[in-house]
Amino acid sequence: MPEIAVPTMARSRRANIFARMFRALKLPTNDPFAVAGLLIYLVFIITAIFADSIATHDPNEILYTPAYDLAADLRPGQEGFVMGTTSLGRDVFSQLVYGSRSALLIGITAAFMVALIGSVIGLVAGYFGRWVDTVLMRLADIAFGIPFLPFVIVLAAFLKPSIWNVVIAMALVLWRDTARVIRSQVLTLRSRGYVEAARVAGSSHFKIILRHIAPNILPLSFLYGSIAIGWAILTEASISFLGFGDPDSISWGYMLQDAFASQALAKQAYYWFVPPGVCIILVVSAGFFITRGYENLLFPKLGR
Amino acid sequence: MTESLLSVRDPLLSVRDLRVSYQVGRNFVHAVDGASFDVPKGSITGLVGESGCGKTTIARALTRVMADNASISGGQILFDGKDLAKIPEREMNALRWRDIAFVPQSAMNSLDPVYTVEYQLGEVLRRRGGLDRRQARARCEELFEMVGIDPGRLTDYPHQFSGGMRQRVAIALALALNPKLIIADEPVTALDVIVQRQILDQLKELQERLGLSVILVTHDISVVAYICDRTVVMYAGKVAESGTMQATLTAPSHPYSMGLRNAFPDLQSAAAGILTPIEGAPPNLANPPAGCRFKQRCPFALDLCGAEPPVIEVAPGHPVLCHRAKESAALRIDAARTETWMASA
Amino acid sequence: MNMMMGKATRKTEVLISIHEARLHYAVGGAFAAMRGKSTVVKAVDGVTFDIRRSESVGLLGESGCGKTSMGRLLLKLEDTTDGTIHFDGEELTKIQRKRLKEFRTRAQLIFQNPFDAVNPRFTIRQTLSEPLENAGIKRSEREARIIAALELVRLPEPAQFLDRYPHQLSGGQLQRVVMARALILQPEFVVADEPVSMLDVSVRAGVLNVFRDVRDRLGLTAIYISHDLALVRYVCERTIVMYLGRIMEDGPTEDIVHQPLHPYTKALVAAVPVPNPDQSHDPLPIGRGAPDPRNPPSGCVFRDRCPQAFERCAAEVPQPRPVGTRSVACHLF
Amino acid sequence: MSNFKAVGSRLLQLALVLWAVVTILFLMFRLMPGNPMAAYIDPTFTVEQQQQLMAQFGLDKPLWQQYLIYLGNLLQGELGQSFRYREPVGDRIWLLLPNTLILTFSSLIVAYVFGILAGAYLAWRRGSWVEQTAIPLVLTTRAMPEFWLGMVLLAIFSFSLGWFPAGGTRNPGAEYSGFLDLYTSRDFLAHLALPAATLAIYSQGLPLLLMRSNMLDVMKEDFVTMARIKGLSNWTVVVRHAARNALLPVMTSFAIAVGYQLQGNVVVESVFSWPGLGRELVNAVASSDYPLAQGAFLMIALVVIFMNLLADMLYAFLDPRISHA
Repeated sequence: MPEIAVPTMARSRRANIFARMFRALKLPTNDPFAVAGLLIYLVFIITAIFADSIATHDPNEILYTPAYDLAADLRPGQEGFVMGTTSLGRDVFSQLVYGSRSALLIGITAAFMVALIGSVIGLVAGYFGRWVDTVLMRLADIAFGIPFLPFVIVLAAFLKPSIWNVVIAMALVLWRDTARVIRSQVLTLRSRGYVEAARVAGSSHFKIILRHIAPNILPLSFLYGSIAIGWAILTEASISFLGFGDPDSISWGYMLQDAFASQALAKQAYYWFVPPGVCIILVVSAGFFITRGYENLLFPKLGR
Repeated sequence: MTESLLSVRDPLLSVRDLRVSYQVGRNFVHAVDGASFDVPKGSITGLVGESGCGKTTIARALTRVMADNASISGGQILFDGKDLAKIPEREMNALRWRDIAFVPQSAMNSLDPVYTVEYQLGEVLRRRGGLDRRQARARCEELFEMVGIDPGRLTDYPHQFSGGMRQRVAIALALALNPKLIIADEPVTALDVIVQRQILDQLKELQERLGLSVILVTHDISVVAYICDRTVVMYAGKVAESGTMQATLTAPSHPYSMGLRNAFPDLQSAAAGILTPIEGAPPNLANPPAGCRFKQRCPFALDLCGAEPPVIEVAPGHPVLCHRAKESAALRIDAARTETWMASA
Repeated sequence: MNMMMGKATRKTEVLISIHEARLHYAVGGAFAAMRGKSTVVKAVDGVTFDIRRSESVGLLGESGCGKTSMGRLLLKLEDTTDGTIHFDGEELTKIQRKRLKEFRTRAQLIFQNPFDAVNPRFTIRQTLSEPLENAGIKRSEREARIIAALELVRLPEPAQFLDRYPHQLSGGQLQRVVMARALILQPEFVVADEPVSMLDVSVRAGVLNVFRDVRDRLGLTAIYISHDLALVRYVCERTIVMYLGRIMEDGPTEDIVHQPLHPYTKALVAAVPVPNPDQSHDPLPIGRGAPDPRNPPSGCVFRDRCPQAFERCAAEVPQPRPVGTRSVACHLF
Repeated sequence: MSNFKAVGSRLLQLALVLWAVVTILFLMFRLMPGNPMAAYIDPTFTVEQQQQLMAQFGLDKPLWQQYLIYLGNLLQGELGQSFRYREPVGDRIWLLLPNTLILTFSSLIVAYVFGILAGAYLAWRRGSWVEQTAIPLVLTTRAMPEFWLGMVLLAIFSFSLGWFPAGGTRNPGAEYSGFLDLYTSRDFLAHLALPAATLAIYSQGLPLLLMRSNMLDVMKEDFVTMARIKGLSNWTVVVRHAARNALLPVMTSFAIAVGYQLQGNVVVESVFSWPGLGRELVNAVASSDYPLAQGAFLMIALVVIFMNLLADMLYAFLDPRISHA
């Protein structure tokens, strides 16, 4: 080996770890559904970032028609309101646009927390086994014994209303599913010869986890993360719908609660309560579609 | 076994130029690429070769139950006056198990875990053999006694049997409808040596008593030596040579078979000699080399081996796929020396 | 290359001493226990023997006999439930963290399945670098060490393999890489766990020959675990026959092959398939039935399959007794 | 001896989970902002009532003593007085539980029957256009907020078409002589239809996807291949061998699904004004009726925990590899 090549090798090795981590994520770009999912995310992310310029009105502002009447219960297109107005004279379209902000904010932070906590617990439990495993899995059993939505409701009622309640509740309870799956995956990985070989080669636990186990776990964490995004958005919507949401932030769940409480169903105001639902479905199913792309990679049987 | 039975004048099964390919992406891998051999009645034919040589593919092709991406792309399988490669699926299905039964490598995975063994035997006896419940029950007991298991265990589930017992169950299952041909795919590979020997003894005893015709797929030459009457040696999707077991093992005529003989440790020899490997690895079947497929590993390869090798009969009923088959007696002497094989590496 | 210099061969010195070693572990869940099945498997159950420096010992037995568990104990991949294992005078369960690192450079394992034993995401270079990194070998020296190790296992033109991934290698080549990894830190002691059982017959001999060669050149102390007496005979001068966690017979391999003493060894030797069609076969001197590691019989664990068993065999566990060159655990001796 | 130990350890585990959930509940309700007594005593209660409750729940004692008293009361089934209904929480819960269970089981049974059949069918027709369209559709139903689906069904079938009533369990003024009379009446079933349909549409995805992927797995098993080599009919192979094996984990998932459904009920019951545990929980929390909220939560948690245990046992019972070990 020539002398000069040594530093190059060192650098490439460091870059390699990141490259390998990234490659381990393997964005499933050859699955049409997964691509569709990623595109949906992209559209909503752009909408959330540029909400100020996309929205036509302030979502909280009570609007009036040019004739100075309250702009209440207007149908789409009437008086220039693209998607109509609410019973209190607020612009549905603008609410929808701003709603994407809280949805993504909650979805992504909650998913990150759930995937992170769940993966770490699963990793530690599965790798170290023995009493560590027993303790952590009993904790998971307990988390499985807590009914999630009632838990969020009670928490939301006692804490100050905030969109973060959902995130906290998810971090406290929903790590259980991820942890169990990651743990069983780690158990199979740990029995693989190359992990044992690393032990015989004198590698530390930390090194074994980082090099041989984590890269194999990453796609699975990501998969559970994308499912958790959906869960978070659905949970937030439910909580807001039940009236335990943050009244100061516009969310799709809040819109639905507003519509339901204002007799939108009886008024047949589909323009009001259908769009937020469709937005939720789009974002949540986008997560599922990406997930499916991963399943094709992880468990090829599901593929076509 | 009398000599007349071993001559392949009136074979039970004749495979002619059989081709089986797997579709992998847009490419085709020809796992079996023009295989021909005969299976005589009332004897055991060993189909022997290394992993990936196509022996299991052939075994499955004979039942025409193959992987989704596999298909018979040419050749004939002549059995009982029919060409199994061509007959319609319905006709083939009528033949399955009644005429051709199968003993799998792992009986554990091949028995349905949620049904008792009696149910699974009965299923075949009733649905395929047309027996009623009472007849099926009696036949189940008879079959269990035949393979040496206490009929009291019929109501057990597969996982309650030990590995060797499960393999006996698999043999009983294969015997259920008195088939003309039994294909056994590595039936003892997963077993420990003692149990392996017991199962082989059982198989041999049943074969002789019932006059069964068996194709035994294996990678283990010692299994062939112990139980088979004829041998078909496969290499890289082709039949390297076939003939009586005695001839192919004691006087191999294909360089590959000669090499295998040096690679096997023999416990019965007075001293542990030197084992000689065949260097290299079999070719990639997605893109096989032209001419002889063994030429890269063969110490006797000549320029002419780049051309498709001919099938030469070194003795009646002993075809060999090699350009130099006629020199086999001389090559055998060279092949016995370790240095011959070192040089080719 | 300093690697080629064998350690001083002091054949009489004991390197590893195993005394009454046991490895028991719990299996099955609540439901197995509810049905009265034992939940403890005695993988290794009171095993005593010594391994001298530069000795090659074959651990022979059927699946479930505890041979692999024994290997894991010797490498401290598992701790004994009871009993002691001394490696070069040091008790393995008491070995300290820092010393463990040193132990890992001295004792190595060659795996059964080469495709499982190397990380599929790693190149051959990365795979072979790992032990070097752990041993604190400078980066600049690693490449040379890797090449040397690959040459040692007779992988032709080793440089071309460095940046390949495992799936690009054949089984035989990969098994050589696995051997190179085990040998790269110049260990004194190697456990080979069925290293050729996953390989095709035509390439087995190559791997076995490399193993024999390297062992002799480096003066390695070796344990060769196998179910195949013919292979053990090819590699080892001494053989230990195990059955259900216990040692049945222990002695020079040739003696065991030509004149087995223990009834189990007799059956084993008789059952070994022979690639020679002219060989005559005697009926197996053994009863039907299979070992059940969860419910071994009382007394001698082999007695339920033994054609020569008598009352004493049920009552009393036979202790190993010296018989000529060997030690045999059987009431007949 | 060991049998006893094994069953004991499983029960111990159950007890641990129960205890932990109960304790979390205690802490949540005691650590809420404001007067700790607010958990059990409404200021509008009479002085005597207040004192009686103070004594019963030891509200004047230190927290750890309150905790012990709380545990003791729970063991006796004593959950306190509802502020709104002025009646024992336990009575209220027993009244509502049947409504919730009927809704849960009726919707889940429909969902599972449909999901299992459709899942098996889709596995069989793998790669066909039917499968290609159905899978994304199913995923979409899993992505719907249940309450929103309920709203849409209400708007269409109740407000627009007028086919079904908008909420509750019976028409105003209707009287029924007993349990069975009510639950088998046309009136009740009409009220049940929309909420049950909502939950069923949402829930069918789980058994469907699970059944399908299990089937695809099982179809690759050697014993299915062997069944084909035996010349058994396609129907026998697919139904008797593949589907029978694939069904095992799906059946187990039913018990777990009951637990999940109970949580989902919370919103759907609210949409349809269905007088069940979930809606009661929401109302109780909203109106600060803490004893009732705590009781409803506890009841839901009990069912969830019990169903998780049942899932374990069901699997062991259905799979001969475990039941005949």
